[in-house]
Amino acid sequence: MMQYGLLVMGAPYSSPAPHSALRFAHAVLARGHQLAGVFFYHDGVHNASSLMAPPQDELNMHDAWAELHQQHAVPLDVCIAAALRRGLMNESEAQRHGKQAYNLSPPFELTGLGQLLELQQRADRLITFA
Amino acid sequence: MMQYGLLVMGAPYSSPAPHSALRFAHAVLARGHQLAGVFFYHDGVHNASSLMAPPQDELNMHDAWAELHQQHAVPLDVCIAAALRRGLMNESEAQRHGKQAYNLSPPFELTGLGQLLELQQRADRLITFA
Amino acid sequence: MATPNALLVIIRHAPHNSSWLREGLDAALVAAAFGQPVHLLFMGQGILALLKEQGSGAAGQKATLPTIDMLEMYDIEKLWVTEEALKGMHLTTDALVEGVTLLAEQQVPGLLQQHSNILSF
Amino acid sequence: MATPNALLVIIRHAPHNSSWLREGLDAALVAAAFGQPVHLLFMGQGILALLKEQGSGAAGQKATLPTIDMLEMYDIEKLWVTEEALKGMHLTTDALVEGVTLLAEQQVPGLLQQHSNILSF
Amino acid sequence: MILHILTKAPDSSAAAQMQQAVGAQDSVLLIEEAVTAALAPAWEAWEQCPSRIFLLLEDLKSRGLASIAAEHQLPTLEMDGFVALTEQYTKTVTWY
Amino acid sequence: MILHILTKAPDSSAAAQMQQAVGAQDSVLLIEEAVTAALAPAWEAWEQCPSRIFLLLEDLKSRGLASIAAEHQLPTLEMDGFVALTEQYTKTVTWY
Repeated sequence: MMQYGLLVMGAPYSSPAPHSALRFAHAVLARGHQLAGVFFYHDGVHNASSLMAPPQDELNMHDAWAELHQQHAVPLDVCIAAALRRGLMNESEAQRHGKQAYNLSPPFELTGLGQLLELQQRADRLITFA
Repeated sequence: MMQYGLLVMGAPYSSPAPHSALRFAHAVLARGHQLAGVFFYHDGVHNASSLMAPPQDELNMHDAWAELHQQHAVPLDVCIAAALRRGLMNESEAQRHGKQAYNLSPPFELTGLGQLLELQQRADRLITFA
Repeated sequence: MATPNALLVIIRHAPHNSSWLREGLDAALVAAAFGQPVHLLFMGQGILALLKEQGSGAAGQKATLPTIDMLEMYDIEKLWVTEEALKGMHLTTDALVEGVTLLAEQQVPGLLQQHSNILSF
Repeated sequence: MATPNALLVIIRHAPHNSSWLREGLDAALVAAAFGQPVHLLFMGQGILALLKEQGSGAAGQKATLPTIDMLEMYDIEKLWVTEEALKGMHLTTDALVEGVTLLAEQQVPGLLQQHSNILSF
Repeated sequence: MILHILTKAPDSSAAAQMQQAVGAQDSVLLIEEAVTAALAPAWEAWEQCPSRIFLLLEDLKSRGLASIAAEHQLPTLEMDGFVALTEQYTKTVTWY
Repeated sequence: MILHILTKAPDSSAAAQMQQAVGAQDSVLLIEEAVTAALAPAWEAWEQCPSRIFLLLEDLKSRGLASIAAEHQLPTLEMDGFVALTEQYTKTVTWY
């Protein structure tokens, strides 16, 4: 049994990386490993958007990640600097920036890049999807 | 004097296309032409996000487009299908999808792809930035 | 071959890698629905959109083949591919959907000239 | 050259085209700030990040040169570029910022082996 | 020993950079757009890393390339095999 | 007559596709990443379209390539010249 960390740097619907990462995540768990965390960076932060509304016959990637968290308690960390630039913020960041709305909420958590490096240190394997 | 239309298909901070398009738009106006409209498609829909919060020493692309609209009444049309997939919606779409928040508001307008083809027909020039 | 108001949509991206292909085909379908004559030119990886054996993606990614099949219903009858590109991919028309028209690479500039509107995806 | 816990950050994207370069350098700086030994390998278009004449973008795009200059302050002293890549771009080290170390292309696999952690941007 | 994961086509700059970085003991996994390498028998990497290049089967299937890969007897893996491969290699580098 | 706008590097598939599509009367404008063509004197397009390839000066400057372009006497345009070029060509195609 090993600890895996995933780094996701592509946006859903624009890159196949989130799809690959999600399928990989389920295969990791199916082989009896643990998922120490998923870190969303670069355009990968868009995976965390609670406002995405794809057509009903397409996978809602936000919901698919949230389900992974619910079933396996996998931390879903989003780089705060990459997120704010791209229009992703949680309630407290919205207040800080004087915005009326927010589009990121638990189980996704805004965090610093240090969390990625910590994940790389802690996990036996870090796999990048980009 | 000619009518120009712009098609923008890159996201700010991930692609240089919006920067090029904005500079081109100002140069078009400076040469005495008219801007019949800007159409945001593919990842270009992220230009319309009212929640983007880049560092203070970087250009806020949403605000830069809004300013272009204020000063020159340039229509800013966003493809609704491309936007909804990517987590961009206005107040009425938020209601329709049962979401608590929205991140797209005037001067950006959600519209169909027909608007792009209409712009291409109406304008003397359609320039793509992607 | 030349039609005054015709739109040429250039498809350069493969299925499943991004939404470029889907969004390019959508633009073609909407133009055709508006009654504009629409032709498609497939270049590079875009040719993969025409492979008849393609399926849907593993995790809820929609297949594009049904959209390709819809083109004919919308009277989009010209699907151009260059012989050289096909050869470069070691493919023959047998591997592709019905209705693809081959042209020589040197005819591509002329094809672009003949369309008054072009969109590239 | 080998350090047990060292991080190699591979930079493959040029300034101003995307945030890949900026976000890659940020990762390097944060790792260094956490006390991890960090080395950088510049490949392909990433080499353009080292051009000393680069400026800021025209419309409020931030320059990356100040970030490159910060690397030394964070004790990121190894900035590797292959001789072959530089030659392929018809550039010499005169065009680059100070402190770049050249290596032969055939040494690249060994460089990757020597680092226990790798991130590629 | 490193597992290199390529996600872009064999004629991309990502592929060229990966080819520079692959060591004698390393393996290569082709996923996403990279599985179009099945259409490129002349790709130098086939020579460079004989018998150590794998293709992700589900990405071949979704692109309609599975039978071409089978014809060329290219080694394919399911997602489970992808995980198994990462178990064997302590480091992976993704080229995109 | 078409103005081709290239935004990607000369070794990209976008550039290769553009080279197929450029007609004898067409012109080419290099913007964004495409201005790195200043570092590629062997690029076939220089032969293919002599005297009809322009580079956007502000993109050269921001990338530190303006003096190299000047050395090679490559024709550059300001953003205003870019607009002027689009005035002359009824159609533009962007390759990205």
